[in-house]
Amino acid sequence: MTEVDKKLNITGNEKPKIGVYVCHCGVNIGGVVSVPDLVEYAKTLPNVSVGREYKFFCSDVGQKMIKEDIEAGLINRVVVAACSPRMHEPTFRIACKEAGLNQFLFEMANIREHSTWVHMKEPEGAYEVAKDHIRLAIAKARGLAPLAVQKVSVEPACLIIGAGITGMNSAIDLTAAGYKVYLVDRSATIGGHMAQLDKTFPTMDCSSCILTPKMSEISRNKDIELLTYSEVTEVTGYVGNFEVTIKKKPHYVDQVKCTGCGACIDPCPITVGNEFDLGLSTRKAIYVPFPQAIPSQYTIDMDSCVKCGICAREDVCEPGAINYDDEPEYIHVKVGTIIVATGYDEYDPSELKQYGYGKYPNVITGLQMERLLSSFGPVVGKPVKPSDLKDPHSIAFLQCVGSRNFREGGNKYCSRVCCMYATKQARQYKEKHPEADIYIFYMDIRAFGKGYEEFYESAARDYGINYVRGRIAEVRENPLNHNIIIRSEDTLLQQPIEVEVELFILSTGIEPRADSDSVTSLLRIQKSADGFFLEAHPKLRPVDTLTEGIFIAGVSQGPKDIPDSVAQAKGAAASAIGLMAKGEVEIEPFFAVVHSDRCSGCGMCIQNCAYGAIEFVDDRYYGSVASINKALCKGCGACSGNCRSSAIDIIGFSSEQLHSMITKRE
Amino acid sequence: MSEKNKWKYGFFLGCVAPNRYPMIESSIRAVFDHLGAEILELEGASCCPAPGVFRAFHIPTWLVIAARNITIAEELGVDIITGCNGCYGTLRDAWVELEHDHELKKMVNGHLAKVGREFKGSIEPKHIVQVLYQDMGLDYLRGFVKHKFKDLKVAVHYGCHIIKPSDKRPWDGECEDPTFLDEIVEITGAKSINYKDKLQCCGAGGAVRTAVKEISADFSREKLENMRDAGADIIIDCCPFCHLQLDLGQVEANNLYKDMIGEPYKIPVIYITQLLGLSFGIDPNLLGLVKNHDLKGVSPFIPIESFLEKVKTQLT
Amino acid sequence: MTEQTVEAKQSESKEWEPKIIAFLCNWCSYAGADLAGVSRIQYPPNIRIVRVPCSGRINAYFIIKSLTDGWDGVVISGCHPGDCHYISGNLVARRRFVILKELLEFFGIDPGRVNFMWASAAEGERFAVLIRKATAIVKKLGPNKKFEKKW
Amino acid sequence: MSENVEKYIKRKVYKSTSSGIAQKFVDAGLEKLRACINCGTCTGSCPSGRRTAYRTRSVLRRALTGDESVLEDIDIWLCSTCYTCYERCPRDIPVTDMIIKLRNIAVEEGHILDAHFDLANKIFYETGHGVPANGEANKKWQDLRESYGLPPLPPTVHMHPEAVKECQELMKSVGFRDLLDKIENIKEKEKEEAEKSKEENK
Repeated sequence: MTEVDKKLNITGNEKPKIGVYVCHCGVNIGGVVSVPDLVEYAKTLPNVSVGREYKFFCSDVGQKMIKEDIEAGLINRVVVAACSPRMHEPTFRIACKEAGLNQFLFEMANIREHSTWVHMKEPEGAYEVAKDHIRLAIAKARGLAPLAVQKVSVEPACLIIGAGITGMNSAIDLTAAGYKVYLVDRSATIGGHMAQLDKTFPTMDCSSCILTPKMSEISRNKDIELLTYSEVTEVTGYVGNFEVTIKKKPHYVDQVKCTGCGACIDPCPITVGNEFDLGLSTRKAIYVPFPQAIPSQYTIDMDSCVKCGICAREDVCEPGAINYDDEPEYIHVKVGTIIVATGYDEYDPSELKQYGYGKYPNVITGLQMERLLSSFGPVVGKPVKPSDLKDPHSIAFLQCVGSRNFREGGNKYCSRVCCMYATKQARQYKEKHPEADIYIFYMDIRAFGKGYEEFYESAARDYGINYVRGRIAEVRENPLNHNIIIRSEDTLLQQPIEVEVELFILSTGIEPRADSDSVTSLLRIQKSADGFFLEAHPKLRPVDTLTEGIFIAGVSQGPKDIPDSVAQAKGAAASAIGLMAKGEVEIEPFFAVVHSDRCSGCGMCIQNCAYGAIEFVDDRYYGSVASINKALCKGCGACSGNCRSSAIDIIGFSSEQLHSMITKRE
Repeated sequence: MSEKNKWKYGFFLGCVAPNRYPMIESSIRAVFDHLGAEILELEGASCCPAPGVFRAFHIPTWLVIAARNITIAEELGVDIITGCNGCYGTLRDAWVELEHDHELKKMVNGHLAKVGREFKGSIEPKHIVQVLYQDMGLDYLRGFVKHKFKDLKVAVHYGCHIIKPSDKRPWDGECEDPTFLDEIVEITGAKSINYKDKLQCCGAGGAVRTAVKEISADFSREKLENMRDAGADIIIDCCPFCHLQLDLGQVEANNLYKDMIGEPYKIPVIYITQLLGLSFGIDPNLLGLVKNHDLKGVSPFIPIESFLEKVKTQLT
Repeated sequence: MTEQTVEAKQSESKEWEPKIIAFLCNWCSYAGADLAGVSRIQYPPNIRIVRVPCSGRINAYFIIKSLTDGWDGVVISGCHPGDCHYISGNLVARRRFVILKELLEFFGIDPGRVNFMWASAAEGERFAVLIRKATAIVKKLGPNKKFEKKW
Repeated sequence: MSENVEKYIKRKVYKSTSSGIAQKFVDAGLEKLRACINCGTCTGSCPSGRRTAYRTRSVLRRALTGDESVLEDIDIWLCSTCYTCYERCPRDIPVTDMIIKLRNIAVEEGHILDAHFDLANKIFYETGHGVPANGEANKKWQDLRESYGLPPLPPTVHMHPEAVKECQELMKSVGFRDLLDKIENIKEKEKEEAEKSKEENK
């Protein structure tokens, strides 16, 4: 018997001696309610042996106070009344453990998030709430029992959903640490949105030049299983042991036989808009998204293909790669961790009718301008007006299109990249056309990143780009020449102004993927109010989700530029590596247990269990009764909630504990 | 069920139509009768009250008097129709606000109780254009078209309060590019032309006309300029106050901005039901298109004879 | 001074305030309540929060016990349908509480005392709104005296 | 003091506050205005601002910062309430409603044009119509109605004197009569003072 085990036995049998520690949390709690009074109140409750207050119990000094009481044998249960357990429960559990107390003999009373912060203006009410939350926590603590930590092994592999710059960076870091990576992307190539960009701010290095080497690195890396044109269809299991089903969509072109020679392109009779160029160019029904795509094999877009059979002819496709009867393939993989890096959609400005997008040819979006500027874009890097394909002599940008917009259909948040990309695009155009007039209509220029303010300053000073503070009210087309006539206020002059330009660019913002709901329900992760994926803590756990083992990175978590996306990609990779490195993870031992003597064998719990963790077993004394498979049980309690004979209980949230909490009067 | 029973409305007259442009009132009556809609009188109705002036003076008064007007139709159990954007704005805004705000409704009903009335919210205030377009529908209207106009270029003026505030209007939030009035106009064969700043305000509303007439006249001057540039034969509107501003406003602009406008304006201003009625083959006398008096200084201030002359041959 | 007399004294000076017990699932609603706190969204101090792993954990008996023990109202809040961390626990709970509500009505308890709702981890504002609503409903119903021990 | 001192030296430092009119906005439930980012969409959309000195954004900004002088400014009466700004405001501020509320506050303080006051006091209150057709002065409009086959007066308050009374009763009940009386007093006082200073100047 170890020292700890000895202690466990003692505390398990002894009458509870509870220590209550009420935290001031600076002024967060102490500034609203009287902490000393709360301590005095706690001391009046049965089984409370020690009551203390301190500025910050989460600090070393605070933890030490608790540890000393445990070590002195004054207490065998710990209640900390402070912030949310989602914040500091792990901290105090470790403190208990270090002092030799079983870490599950600890309970928290949330008197900050659930009291002093939400009842700031009603301190009396806040005090009553805090009192009750302490009383409830003490009631629960009386019923705490020492538990042994459960450990499960971890599959040393990671699933990364989305192969843009974020997913790619995570993948590279994970393989560098020796882990297997399944890199899934639903499009026919990796590279994501960054592949569409021409140059990147503020350094003006060319996007392709820094992206393409990464892409080939990915394709060469033997530890990365690249699954493009594929979608994750099912995820089951839990941290360390996720079972993933991936659907490989049919390419209708044998990916092994196809050499990427491109002989099929010219003969193909079907021409459709090219999504990669946002409709500014066309592609055939058989295509690769762009010349540097990886993998470079072709795909047939069956929505447009008429199966004319030309590409399948031997004289067209010599290797005989075309297969119109291609079927989707489903593969199953097991991974220990998952990183979600599904990126974003560009805001669609069609609904903002006052800006004429979709109505006037010379109104385009920022991403379209990026394609126009791209050296492998539809006009090989020489932007033109769509109306007559001539160089525009004047361009206006409008910032915050769809962003910082509180109206229906708008996004409240700042998209964080538009100020800089507009400035970058304006500079790029000015480099080639110094004589052009360029206006950027803005509300605030947000140049917060490293080198951004300098970049902006130079755009105004060295390039002579006109920054006009005001949001364009409306535009109309000059019927004679398709020019765009802008009405706005110059808010710094406090004057309405009218400007005629030849090209009008809407600096459209970033939106969550339209189908991000399918990801949240697939992975049981959550979205924040803005529609992006929710991190476990906005400051301290920015790449974690509430589901252990699943991480988020890049723009799928919120608008970001490339450096921030990459930083987060590396952060998510490091977190995943950290989780997998020990080969096993601890999981909370909160399982269902069956009291066989009470079980009537009705089978209701079996029906309600979403994990198939319950089955009937024959008991020597009680006949056919329910039995829990601990490996499958997640401790949700759906079984217990429905058990008519109260035969199933949940360790850690036992019925007895909940009853004692409900009991209103002490 | 006969068509007459199907459509029954309380006709809210407002001020400008009955008291300054009676031809608008008579044309609405004639066209609705022709279309099989029964019109009931809202006896004792007052000013809506006007949203730009009285609402701007004292919102509670505006709300209470508007609610009173609505209760008159509630007693008859019919939806209100009005041919005026201003009245529509007041009645519909008040209706929406009272429907959504219980406290406000309680306040208003507290006052109304003193005169034995109660706002229930049981009926809906509608614009006649809304009735034509939504209750009846274009297909139904097309069935009545007898004469199709040829080569008639129409500058459609919507006015503001029929489309805005869009969250209180029945057009699915559309306020930057509405088409319903153009669609109605075009069933008559007339061509609704596009012109610069088509949706711009006529300048009459919001107490501006009473405050500084020159500013109002400058609004209409700009609109008229754009209409004339686009080659409009006539102006079609759906609001008596806009109608006044675009009709009398031409005279005012011709005087005030003589130097700016060159040739004086003389574009006939026709109310939507006058145009529809003509196309339906209704007697122009019933539509208030024929002058039967020798009064001086009365509407219309811009003669409409050129319009009648132009379409005369198409009416046979 | 016993708690009862304290309450009686308060009721003399102030309006009566209900006490509501709220069972919040760990993954969505408890986190949503945390977010309300972090965002400093204010709601009336009438609820006492009990964290449970999932709304499916809540046995009907807990609710009845809460009411017999003198809580004026009960709130159970879980993840939105389809978003349950445990796949379907909230749906199991929903089925259970539809039946329970009918049973409570049969007992003569106003169903308004038991409020079942959804709030995700991102919906701090919604959580506060729903709590305000539930508090208003229970407040209107007055003190829960149905099960007051008379002996 | 030299002329140039008076002409060029402007020592007044403006003190921004969030009380006063701003508080009245908030009391009216219009606190959304506080979230204004001063983007100028309202001013840029304004058909009145294109021809006058009326600047929607500036007017509201003055109100928000407690600059009471905005109430006396004719500018707030130059909005034609076309609601274009209301529709386009990216912060979902009901701009036009704000202007109307601002006018309400101005009227309460007695800042109302004579023409507007007479319209409310003499015409609307007395007849129930904003544009009446009754009485001898309006004879030609009655004749015009008849010429189009309509009765000389419409079946509105014009035909129902009891309805005019009812409207007046409501206007009294809701406080409009008191408001009009208050303004009348203010206007009379102003007139007296103006005449007094005129005489003094003589």
